[in-house]
Amino acid sequence: MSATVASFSVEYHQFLDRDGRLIGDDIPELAKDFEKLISIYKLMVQTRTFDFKAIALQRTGKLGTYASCLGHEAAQISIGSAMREEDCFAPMYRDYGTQLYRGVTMTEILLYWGGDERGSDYSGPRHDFAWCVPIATQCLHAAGAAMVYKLRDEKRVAVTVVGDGGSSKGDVLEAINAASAYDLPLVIVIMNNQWAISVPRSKQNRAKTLAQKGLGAGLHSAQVDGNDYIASHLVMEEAIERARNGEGASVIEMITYRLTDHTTADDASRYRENAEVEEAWKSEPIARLRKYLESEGQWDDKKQSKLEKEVAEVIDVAVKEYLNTPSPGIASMFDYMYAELPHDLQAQKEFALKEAE
Amino acid sequence: MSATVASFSVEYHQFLDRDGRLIGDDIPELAKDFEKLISIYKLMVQTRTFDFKAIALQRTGKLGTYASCLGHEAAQISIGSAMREEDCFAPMYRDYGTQLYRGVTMTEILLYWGGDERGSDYSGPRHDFAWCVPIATQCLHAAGAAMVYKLRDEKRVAVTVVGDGGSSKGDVLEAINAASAYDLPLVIVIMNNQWAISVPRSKQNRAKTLAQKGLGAGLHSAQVDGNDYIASHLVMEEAIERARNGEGASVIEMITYRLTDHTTADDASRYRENAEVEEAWKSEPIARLRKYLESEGQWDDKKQSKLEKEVAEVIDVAVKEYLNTPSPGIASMFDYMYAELPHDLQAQKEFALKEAE
Amino acid sequence: MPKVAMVEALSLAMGSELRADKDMVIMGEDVGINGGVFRATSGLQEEFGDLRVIDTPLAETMICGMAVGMAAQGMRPVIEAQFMGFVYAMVDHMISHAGRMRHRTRGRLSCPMVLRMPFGGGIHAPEHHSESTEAMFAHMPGIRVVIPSSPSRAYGLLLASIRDPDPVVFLEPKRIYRWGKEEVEDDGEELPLDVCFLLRDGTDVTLVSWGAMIKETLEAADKLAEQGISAEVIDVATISPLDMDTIIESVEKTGRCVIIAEAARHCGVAAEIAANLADRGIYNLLAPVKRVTGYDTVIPLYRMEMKYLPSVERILNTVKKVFAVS
Amino acid sequence: MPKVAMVEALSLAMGSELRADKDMVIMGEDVGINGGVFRATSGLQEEFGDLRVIDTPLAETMICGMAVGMAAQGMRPVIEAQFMGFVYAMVDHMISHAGRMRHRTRGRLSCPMVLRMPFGGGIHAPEHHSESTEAMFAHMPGIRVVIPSSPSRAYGLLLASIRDPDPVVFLEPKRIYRWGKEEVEDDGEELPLDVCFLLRDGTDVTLVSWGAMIKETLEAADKLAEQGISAEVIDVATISPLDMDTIIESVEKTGRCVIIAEAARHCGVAAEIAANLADRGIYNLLAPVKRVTGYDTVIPLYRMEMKYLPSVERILNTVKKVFAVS
Ligand SMILES: Cc1ncc(C[n+]2csc(CCOP(=O)(O)OP(=O)(O)O)c2C)c(N)n1
Ligand SMILES: Cc1ncc(C[n+]2csc(CCOP(=O)(O)OP(=O)(O)O)c2C)c(N)n1
Ligand SMILES: [Mg+2]
Ligand SMILES: [Mg+2]
Repeated sequence: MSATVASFSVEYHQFLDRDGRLIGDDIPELAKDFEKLISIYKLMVQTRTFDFKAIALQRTGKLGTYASCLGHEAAQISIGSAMREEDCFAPMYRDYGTQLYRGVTMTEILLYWGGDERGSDYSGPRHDFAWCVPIATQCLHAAGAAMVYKLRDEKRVAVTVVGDGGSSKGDVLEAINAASAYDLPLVIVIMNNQWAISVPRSKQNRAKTLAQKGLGAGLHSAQVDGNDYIASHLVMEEAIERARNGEGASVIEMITYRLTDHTTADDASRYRENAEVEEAWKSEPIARLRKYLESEGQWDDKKQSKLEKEVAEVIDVAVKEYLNTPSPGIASMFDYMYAELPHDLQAQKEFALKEAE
Repeated sequence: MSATVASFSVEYHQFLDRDGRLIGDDIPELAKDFEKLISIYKLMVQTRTFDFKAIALQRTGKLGTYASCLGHEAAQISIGSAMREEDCFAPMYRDYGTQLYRGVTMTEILLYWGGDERGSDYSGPRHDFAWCVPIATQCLHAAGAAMVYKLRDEKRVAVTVVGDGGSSKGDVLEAINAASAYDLPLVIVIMNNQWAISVPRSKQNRAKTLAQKGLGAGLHSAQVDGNDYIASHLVMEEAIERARNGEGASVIEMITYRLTDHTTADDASRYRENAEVEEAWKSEPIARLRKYLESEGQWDDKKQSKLEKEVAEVIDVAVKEYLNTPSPGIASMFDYMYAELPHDLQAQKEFALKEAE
Repeated sequence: MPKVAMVEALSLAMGSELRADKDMVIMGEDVGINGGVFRATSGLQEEFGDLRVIDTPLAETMICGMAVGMAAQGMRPVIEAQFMGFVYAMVDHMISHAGRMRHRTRGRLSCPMVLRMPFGGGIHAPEHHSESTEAMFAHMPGIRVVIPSSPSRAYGLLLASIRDPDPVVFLEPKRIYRWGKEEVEDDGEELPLDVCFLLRDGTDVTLVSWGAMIKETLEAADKLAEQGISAEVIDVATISPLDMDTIIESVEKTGRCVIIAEAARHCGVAAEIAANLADRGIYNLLAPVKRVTGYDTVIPLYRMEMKYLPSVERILNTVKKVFAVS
Repeated sequence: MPKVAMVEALSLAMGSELRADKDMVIMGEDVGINGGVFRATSGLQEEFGDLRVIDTPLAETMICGMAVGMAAQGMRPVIEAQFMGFVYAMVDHMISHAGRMRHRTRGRLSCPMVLRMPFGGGIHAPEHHSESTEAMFAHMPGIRVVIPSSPSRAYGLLLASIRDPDPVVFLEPKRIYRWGKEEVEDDGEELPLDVCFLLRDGTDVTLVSWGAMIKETLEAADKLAEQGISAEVIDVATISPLDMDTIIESVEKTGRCVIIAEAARHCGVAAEIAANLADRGIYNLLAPVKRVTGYDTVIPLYRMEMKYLPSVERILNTVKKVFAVS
């Protein structure tokens, strides 16, 4: 005797095709909220312009290794725009779009990659987690944050992002399992940009989707075109509001593409075809949203020039602030290790200060 | 626009109901292979009798902490009987049924729990892994073994077992993912005996099945009544042959029940209701198979008495051999650390030997 | 006042702080209705409910990673690894996050959590249940490592650990969980997390130890007294930060030091103490600094484990050596 | 013969052994077409194919756990952690299985694997890319820990590590990956895994170090020579097992020892060396044994990291101290 005891499916969501045309019959309200879409578009342009600037700084020796977010702008900003300030964000290392939306400053981003811990002392939501380099570990921190909100009966949601590569790590899967076990207000975004440094998505596993990892623990799981801001925002909004209303955690796979090297220390031409990258450019999120706004008569070249000028100016201010930030000083190595410096570190601090004299 | 991009289901399999009656229309050949079923039944009885003996030895101070396999006999032996000798078994700590089938001796089991490493120097398949106490880690060793067979193009399969509790650990999920990524000849059995020490299955997560963890990486995933030897063997056989034939890895959830304390160091009455245990006894695997064999005219009380006598005798021999095994000796602490003892350990060994004089 | 064992004192401390601080929660495998496999959390779920004393899925990385997240969001998780042999899946989150959270964010976020676990051998336990790898944690910046050796020190040190604003690894010597009962007043008084405890005054040799080996060390000191040798006994108690001043002061007086530790010798905590003596204490030394430790082997299964663990005799033989040479 | 850098020497060694031993495979993140993020496996997948040089999913526990399983079934996996900061998810399998497989099964199964990784700071890398936690591995029984400090030692030690029948953690000082080029003959000759290397003869003070700090240590020795102080320089190379005989022999001659290590001080490998001197070497010491190490803090992000790492000046200042006191 055999009987089906459980069945599942994963849905894929998209509203804007790669040429910026609305597809499908059910046109969401957001597609007509041009004020919102324009402000999002502006942030997307700012994010990308900042990204180029950061790479330029690195190339001229003014910044350390930097992980670009080129191509991820829609996906990242959709996460920001679907969250509330009191929600908690646990980022990976290239989530500037989300972070800029939430209030982290460009200066802070530069400080971090410029080798200065003060970058992680965000002016953005003070409870958000810092950039997380050990892949996937942030997912469990987010689960912990969600646990706090649940235990305290606060209507807050924790949101975290992990890559297609990172989705293979046990931490993600344990976070998914914890979300199920404790019914946590948690949304785990798998940012599938097709590459984990030189390892393509297809080598992480042979499953059709990465979203289905959520099904393993019975979570709501969906896939979305991450280069379509409208679809991404709506899918994220739904997942976050489910979590907020006690309807459970979600795993959202956003399909996007890493349009440049993994970091400035990488050379992607060693391992992937130019043709693939060129093809991917045709789906990139900013042109797509611009085309849509233009087709709706909401955007034009003049507005674009004005925006570019404004953006260049704010970035300029941020870069100056970064470059003018004085050294953190020797004592800073010691002062934040503990709330109160233990005797052994006190002695080492004195030694270090004396040595520096 | 939304579209379904992937769908899945989990099937549950059972042939013998808890009263030993065949259910369903498709009666498998195995149900009529009485020679085989009787030999399996005998091993089930031996396994259980041995288990009781081990507990008695522990209670009288002749054995250390011991993890009973009471209630798991059908499930465990079905794994053994579906495997070939050249396949590789990576057990957890209570998998004696599988191991006895494969040739590990009762003396070896007693030596291990009697605090003697020589117990893990199996006479059974020499390539099988040792008992594994750090929960779930064995799943990755099995994945490694499967990788070797795949790389060497050998038609061998690695099989591993992990508990319902253990299925929450990242190692299992990474092994599932690896099996998918490399298309490994691997079968992961989740032995769902409803409890992880004091933690019930329901606290591991809220998913309907544990089998569906395999779906997360696109593996074949099924659930089976683990107290039904016939169903368990067939499900395992199918999964193992799939793996052997390059058709992919599987996750099999076997539903069973831990009928006694977690180990002799545990007291299950602290945390679970007697009524639940009594109910579980009604589904236990040995009485079930016996009833079936009896109903088919293949077994009777006389055969049972004879079996019990035989079994008592072989166990007696094993226990004597165990109790008469001399101390491994001081040198044994050092001699197996490395193929060749490094200078520092050589010095420590000499020190220890001198101290013992 | 009735005398209590260490494991009960730990339970008292956790109960006391659960009562005092609504942000404290306990999480771990079997910590709830079962009260932990050694009963250290016995009765706590009954008193405080399952939102304060929380059973977890079987996933150590999850437990530790979530605790980091919870601590950073303002709670005080006290998590348990069921045995030290199962803590290794927590190492990543301890070293990469718990010990770095405050430093990384310039104090914006912090990580006030406690990771408790029973450790050490000598209870005839199965494989992986007898580990002593405290050195691994002692080497991690940003983390305190605390080891009690009596019921009252267990009580006061655990309270201080829970209240400490930074992460603490709290190692419980399970071999003496039920040894050396004492009257322990449940008064909420904590003990300092940065000093050694002088357990016995002496003038001829300093014996330094921690955890369960304190038992054999005190016994050895008794035996030495019978032989006319006056041993000072120091319980290190907090192996990070390590209070070397007290140890060096003692060696200034005695001129001799033997360090007793259950862990494997190579790169263990005993080495750190000896290294400090080779530097700051060198002019006071009348004899080599000796270590009595476990061997650099896996701790064997229980038939041989007592041959692995330092015995009173091994300590006495070593002390004899530091007197032979002067 | 053209001169090669350490990272190229490593590549030569791996290529040589892949050629010689069909059981050897390389596994890790980006080790294939990308040749590893430092190019240590550059060209190997091209030569040996993707069944010998295997890219993995991004999952360190998986890589290590599978390697244990593969080694136990007769292959010789050489796995890579991309940086030491990402090795912690491998710790469980290393300590619980790799180091215990042979012991646990009385030699029935063994674990001939190598875990390679770049370690150490000083290359202006992001967070978690500058770790030096070799002490964690050195404390694990059953595991050898090897650290080269020149291209030729890298070649010979890596070959020996791959061929060794037991697990080896092979730590590559990435700061000197491309420093100190040498002629390295690709002759398949291995170096021993249990001896120190004497890099410079001296009579007045013994400088002991390993990994990238060898660079500053040798520079310091040059400077000391200018000041009329003759420093002997020892590269420990295999921190487990540790060849103390060579070090003690040197200190018998010089009477002074300074140990230089990049890692945090507390419970680091430098402590083990000093502890041995406090025991076996004590009667030869004319001065305190000093350690020059990183601080017991997180290694800071790159703006401050050179203030964290021991400098030539810090070494010289310390050596000055061991002469001031005699
Ligand atoms: C645990 C861990 N292992 C390895 C690395 C090195 N590393 C940094 S990014 C990266 C690839 C990540 O790929 P993915 O998860 O897809 O994220 P993406 O970079 O594409 O956004 C690797 C291997 C790391 N940071 N952490
Ligand atoms: C990594 C790890 N954590 C904790 C333990 C302690 N422990 C031993 S058995 C067990 C419960 C296991 O439950 P399950 O996986 O369901 O297997 P079962 O014992 O029921 O067969 C626990 C927590 C362990 N051995 N390993
Ligand atoms: Mg990616
Ligand atoms: Mg179970």
